[in-house]
Amino acid sequence: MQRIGVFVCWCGSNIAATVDVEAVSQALAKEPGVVHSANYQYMCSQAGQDLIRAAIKEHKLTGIVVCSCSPRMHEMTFRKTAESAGINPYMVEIANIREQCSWIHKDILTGTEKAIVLGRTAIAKVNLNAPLTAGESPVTKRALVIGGGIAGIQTALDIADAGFEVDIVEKNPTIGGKMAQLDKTFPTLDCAACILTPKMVDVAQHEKIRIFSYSEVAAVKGFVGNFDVTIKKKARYVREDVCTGCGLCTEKCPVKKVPNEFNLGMDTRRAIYIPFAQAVPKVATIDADYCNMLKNGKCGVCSKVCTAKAIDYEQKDTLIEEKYGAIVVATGFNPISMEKFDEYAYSQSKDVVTSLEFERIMNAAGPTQGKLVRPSDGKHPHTLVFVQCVGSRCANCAEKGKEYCSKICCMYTAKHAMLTRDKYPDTDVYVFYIDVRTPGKNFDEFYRRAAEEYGVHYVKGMVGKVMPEGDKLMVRASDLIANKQINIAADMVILAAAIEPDKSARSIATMLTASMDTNDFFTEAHPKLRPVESPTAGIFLSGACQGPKDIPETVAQAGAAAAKVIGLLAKDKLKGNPCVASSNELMCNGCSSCERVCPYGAISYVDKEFRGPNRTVLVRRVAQVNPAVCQGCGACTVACPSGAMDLKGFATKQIMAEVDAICK
Amino acid sequence: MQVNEFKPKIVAFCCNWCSYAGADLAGSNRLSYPADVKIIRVPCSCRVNPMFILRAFQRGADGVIICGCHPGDCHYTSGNYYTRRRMALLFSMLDYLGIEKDRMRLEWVSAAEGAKFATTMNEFTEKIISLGENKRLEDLRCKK
Amino acid sequence: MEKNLNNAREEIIRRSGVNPSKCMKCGKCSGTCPAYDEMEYHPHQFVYMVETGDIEPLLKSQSIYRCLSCFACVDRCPRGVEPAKIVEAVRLEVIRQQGANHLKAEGVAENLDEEIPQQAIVTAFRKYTK
Amino acid sequence: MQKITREILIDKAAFLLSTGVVGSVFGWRAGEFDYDVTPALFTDKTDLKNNFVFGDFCGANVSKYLIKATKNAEEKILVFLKPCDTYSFNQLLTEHRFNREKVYVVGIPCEGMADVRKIKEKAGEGILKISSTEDGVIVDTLYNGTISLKKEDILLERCKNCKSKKHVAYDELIGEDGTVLENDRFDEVAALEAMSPEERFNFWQNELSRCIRCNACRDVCPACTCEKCVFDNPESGVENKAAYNSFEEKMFHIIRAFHVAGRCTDCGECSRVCPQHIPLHLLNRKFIKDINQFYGEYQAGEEVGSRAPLVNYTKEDIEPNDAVNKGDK
Amino acid sequence: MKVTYFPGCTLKNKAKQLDIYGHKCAKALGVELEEIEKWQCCGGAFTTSSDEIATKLSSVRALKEAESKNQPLVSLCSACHNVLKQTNHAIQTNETFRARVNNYMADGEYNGGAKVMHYLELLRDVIGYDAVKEKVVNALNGKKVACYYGCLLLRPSKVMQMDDPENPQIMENLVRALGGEPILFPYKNECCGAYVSFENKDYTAVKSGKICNNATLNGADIILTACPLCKYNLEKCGSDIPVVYFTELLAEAFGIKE
Repeated sequence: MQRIGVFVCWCGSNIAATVDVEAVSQALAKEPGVVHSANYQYMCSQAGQDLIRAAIKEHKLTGIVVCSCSPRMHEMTFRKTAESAGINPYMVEIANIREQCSWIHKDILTGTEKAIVLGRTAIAKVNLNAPLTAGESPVTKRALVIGGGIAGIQTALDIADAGFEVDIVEKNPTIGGKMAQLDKTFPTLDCAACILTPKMVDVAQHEKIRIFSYSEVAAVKGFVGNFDVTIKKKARYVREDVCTGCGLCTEKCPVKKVPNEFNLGMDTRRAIYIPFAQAVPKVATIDADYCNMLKNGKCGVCSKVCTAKAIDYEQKDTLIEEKYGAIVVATGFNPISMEKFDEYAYSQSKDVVTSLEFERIMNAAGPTQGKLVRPSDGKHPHTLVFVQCVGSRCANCAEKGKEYCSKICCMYTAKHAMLTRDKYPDTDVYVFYIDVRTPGKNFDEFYRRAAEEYGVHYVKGMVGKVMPEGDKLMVRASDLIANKQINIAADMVILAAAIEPDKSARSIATMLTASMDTNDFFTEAHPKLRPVESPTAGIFLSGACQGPKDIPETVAQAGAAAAKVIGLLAKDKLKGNPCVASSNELMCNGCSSCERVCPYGAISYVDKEFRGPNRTVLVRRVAQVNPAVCQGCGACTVACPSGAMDLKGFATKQIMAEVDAICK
Repeated sequence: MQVNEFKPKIVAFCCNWCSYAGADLAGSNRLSYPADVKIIRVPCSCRVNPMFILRAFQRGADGVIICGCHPGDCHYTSGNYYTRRRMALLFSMLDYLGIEKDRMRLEWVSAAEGAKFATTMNEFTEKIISLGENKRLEDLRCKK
Repeated sequence: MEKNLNNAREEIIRRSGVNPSKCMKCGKCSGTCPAYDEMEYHPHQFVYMVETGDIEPLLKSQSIYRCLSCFACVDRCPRGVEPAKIVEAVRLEVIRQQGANHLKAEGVAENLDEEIPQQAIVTAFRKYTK
Repeated sequence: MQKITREILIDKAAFLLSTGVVGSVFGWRAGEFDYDVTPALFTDKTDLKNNFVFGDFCGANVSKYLIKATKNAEEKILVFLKPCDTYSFNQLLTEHRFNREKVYVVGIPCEGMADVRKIKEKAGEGILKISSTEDGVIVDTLYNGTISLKKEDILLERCKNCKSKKHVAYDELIGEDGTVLENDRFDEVAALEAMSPEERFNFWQNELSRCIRCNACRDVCPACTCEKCVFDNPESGVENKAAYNSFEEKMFHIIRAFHVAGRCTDCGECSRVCPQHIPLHLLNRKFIKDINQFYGEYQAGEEVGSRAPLVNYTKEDIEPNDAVNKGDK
Repeated sequence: MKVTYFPGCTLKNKAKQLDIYGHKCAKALGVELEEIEKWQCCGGAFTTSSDEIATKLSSVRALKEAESKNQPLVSLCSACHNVLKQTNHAIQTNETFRARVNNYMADGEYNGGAKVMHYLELLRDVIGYDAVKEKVVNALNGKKVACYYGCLLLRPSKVMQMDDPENPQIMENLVRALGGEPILFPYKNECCGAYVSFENKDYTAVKSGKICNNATLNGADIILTACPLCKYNLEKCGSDIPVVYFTELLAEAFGIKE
């Protein structure tokens, strides 16, 4: 029989105003197993906790029920309190009489009655609680970073600098990500390449960092501290260890008309290519979709010109198995497709471009060597119209676009408008906006400078339609301040396309069993207090895969994720969650139902010997749960017909007792 | 207030990650719902064994509601999908046995849907009150 | 037009099925409207004025007969507000009043020419009369 | 009715025993009366010759017995399986309940088994002898003389709606294999579904209140093979030995049906053995019907290793609230 | 195959060519347009207001007839198609509307079982443009065509679901199948001025003028349309670019135009 202590918290007046705490503690004192019942103003305070500790000692308590706020708030606190007084932390149950009672009921009679039932239910459960001890598992002191953009780069550097090995898996032939494609960065206007490429070199040269470029994560098994990851290294048909990156092959390759993805298809590259001059690793890659040698065996020019003998047409995809203790997701973002927004005539005119395309046009290493010209005819544009919020802030019912604000567009549009006016004072630049959102250090000042010093026309209103007519783009829009509809004959229209998580994120989330929101952004463990961790232990989030972010925020989050990873890898052993499933081998039929519903692969089977009647020995197939892998969802407990599978901390009998207590 | 006003007994199983948090949010926002609803916290809606539901009915519950994360959002990735199948079959079976089908319900309530939690509980309680006492399933001998 | 205008607001919202508070004031409806210049009040104003209950000017304005029901605003609204339905609901509020038909039967003949399709006539009647 | 005779089976068994292919035979043992047949293990040839029977009363599904029989068997066990038995056989293999290597399966055709209750209803008590004819049986009785009965009037309920004459598992077949049959086994369920909730409640109240909790249904069920049933296990929280109130028997039968949902092959043994004549198969069939409708056709035991619907899902599954309201407007 | 056909008033009157060639081309493609016996005017416009019932009943009757024959309900006129499709959608999605409509339906309820299809959709989705291509005898030889959709075929796009409402290709692909060359035509979904021409012809002339102008500027020889009112407005705006029904062009390519 348990000796239970009940502690009713007033939570100041939060509880006490609508629940008669004295009546509750008196009523609960009569429940079976209860030997002590008290109430106090703030149970979670030091004094409150001392009260509990003293009662444990004085009444030799074996179980604790705290009637207070949600267990999501202070369950941990009270468990620690109990532990410090010498009883098992899992002998504590919380009756949530604040969120579920005092805060939602106005009438003290109702509140008190319900609080008693909730307390009784917790007591019924504690009566059946058993001490639980968390298992321990070792930590592999290495980290994997998925994605080699600025987020991944920063996270990897920070982890590696702390002395842990890091591998970066990047699906493209080079690291660098979106930032490598940018021209200048707001609000300081320093060149993106100038600040990014030194970091890329740091990564390449860091003795603790390995880069798996042109590679993907193929499978993930295991759990926090002990992940087994399969990395697929795609065949690039060039031996990375031999290629010097001289680039001769990329000049001699006869296949010239391959759309250059680095410049968003605005110019072409060869079938063998190095994405850009500062690529890391600076190694050529053959595009199998275009290479004549790989397609029909006729060519071989690159192999002939390569003095390092790095070309290998026979190369195959290879699978690499690695072990990690932590995984950081840094899969980044992409602009959304403009397909559904053809009121802006993106598919009808080359002179309607997205902001990222504009970024390449403005970039000295871009398709126009940084000269602002129209993609259609190479002429210098005089009138430019920027449209904000294309596909951002769209209601669900509008059936296209994203509901969220993409966050970065206001600032990069201000940057584009400012740079255009700065370099080409003969231009007229219009920015159509719904709101200009500039909550960042020096952001609003930057935007105001664009308007005030550079003469960018900011118009409050949206563009309704863009119609190519002759060599002009007729832009029809509203000016809400003037209450006018305005028509502009523009030379170029630049669309601030909403951003969305990279398409690879969904499958990676599935492999990692990390949760995502409806927009495919990774969900954080807590939106405020644990923003760089996934709810799945051992998975961390860095950069725009968690939500739209600009570069400073991304770098900050990347560092934060690294700090969390370092904190994990610094430990030698991890304490697990003791509320895991366990199988009663005497009752297990070995039917495999539980194994089939387990999302973590935590259940395996062994043939075990049992003593039969008359000294015989029977061998039976029985389930065994790996407590380090089990996350304690309980799916197996219901799949099990014999009831052999039960969940510690949420045992069938405990829940039944709770049901009975409520229905009493 | 009528003396013999019907106070239903309603058991709500809430998954720890979404619906229980949704209930907390309803509380934080002071969104009231009837005191007849009592919540049992389970790690995941897939922990809810049909036996629990039947047990509740047997011991005099007038309604049982199970709340979990929205499909696709399960903290354990797939738990609620199993719940959905189990409950579809169980509810259909209870209906087949002639038990009022509105006495049991499954709702997906996310941690952000405090308002939905409160509305769901208000609606469900109203429904149960309109159905009246659970005579078909209640075991009288378990009463005091 | 002696009508309880507060009631008119509710009536317009109910009839149109539009929730004007979904509007985020981006002005795309008015940026897209082909009849903009003919209208005294523009699509976004219709939404805003109904939202704030400023109905009377709308009821008195010729703008309600200028909307072409082309639905461009409905299609392009990023918030799914459907301004054209608001305009129609306001127009119905007017033409459903006794003797308030915008088209009078006696005026019809002078608008007809040889080629005008029946479609134009029936649609105009549907739009302008009770 | 049955075209296969006990002699054919005894010859086959004797041959397999003498060639050492098998060490024992699982079949049916004759009882006091013709209709009183029990599944049994034969190790001795003489015993086999004298007491092995096969006929119209061998309805018992012998798959389940293999769990126990194979446990300490050194040699293979010969088992004669009717088509419906092979589904249970496969389902048990899916659940790793015994070792396939320890069993030698001879598939035997089945013409449908007789229900002695129906014979008794028609012929009365005092049955002396029941002999099989081409299309029925002839019953010699003490009080009513000799009565001839037609096959369709005396078939077991489950055989009237036989779902398959095809063997889904065997090492050897006697005779030609049959096919999966068109049947209307869900008609009764549909008829119940069409009733009002009150009518359904009254129907089941009437049926289930007769339950005496003898556990025959559970003990015979080839899906109920738990080492320890939850209803016998004090740890489960639902343990009880007898129906002691108006809900208990409902709870027992719902949970039993739920535990076998997706695993039940619809062999019909539960209803066959129920001493109170409760149509328990209607509970299992309801689950099967719902599963087919909600998640696509699924026949438990058709294939070894198939994933049962309750340990499976799709992202687009029907919502439970819709599932119960599907019949409503 | 047979489909149920709703002609509408204009096609029996001022837009006979649209109707006649529609029939002939369908026949050439092996489809019979089975005209609803007692069809009534669709009303010309779908009133979006939820409390308008009576004006939508004629459409509901047509829909019910098509449903009872288990055939798609096809029309040629954009306005009729728009009204029928929107009415059907309202029946399918709005329970109150459905209930109120059915109060008026003397011979049985209608619950939205019919499939409403524009003739163009019939060509694209049922017959297929490859089959259309096979019937071409007078290929259009690169004739430059501005495909004009107007509003009614496309919007509200959530309901109409014919094509991308901003850059539809259903007519363009038809023109391609007939050997013509569709031009880039950003005004293809601009409003021609619609029924306002009934009381204010100057206003519609401005709207239509811009459309014709854009077509001419982009090098079109003709403007193609499916709507009698659009045709009327475009022809009255003062531009001299020919405006033809798509069925006429189809008949021309099939060599069955008189």
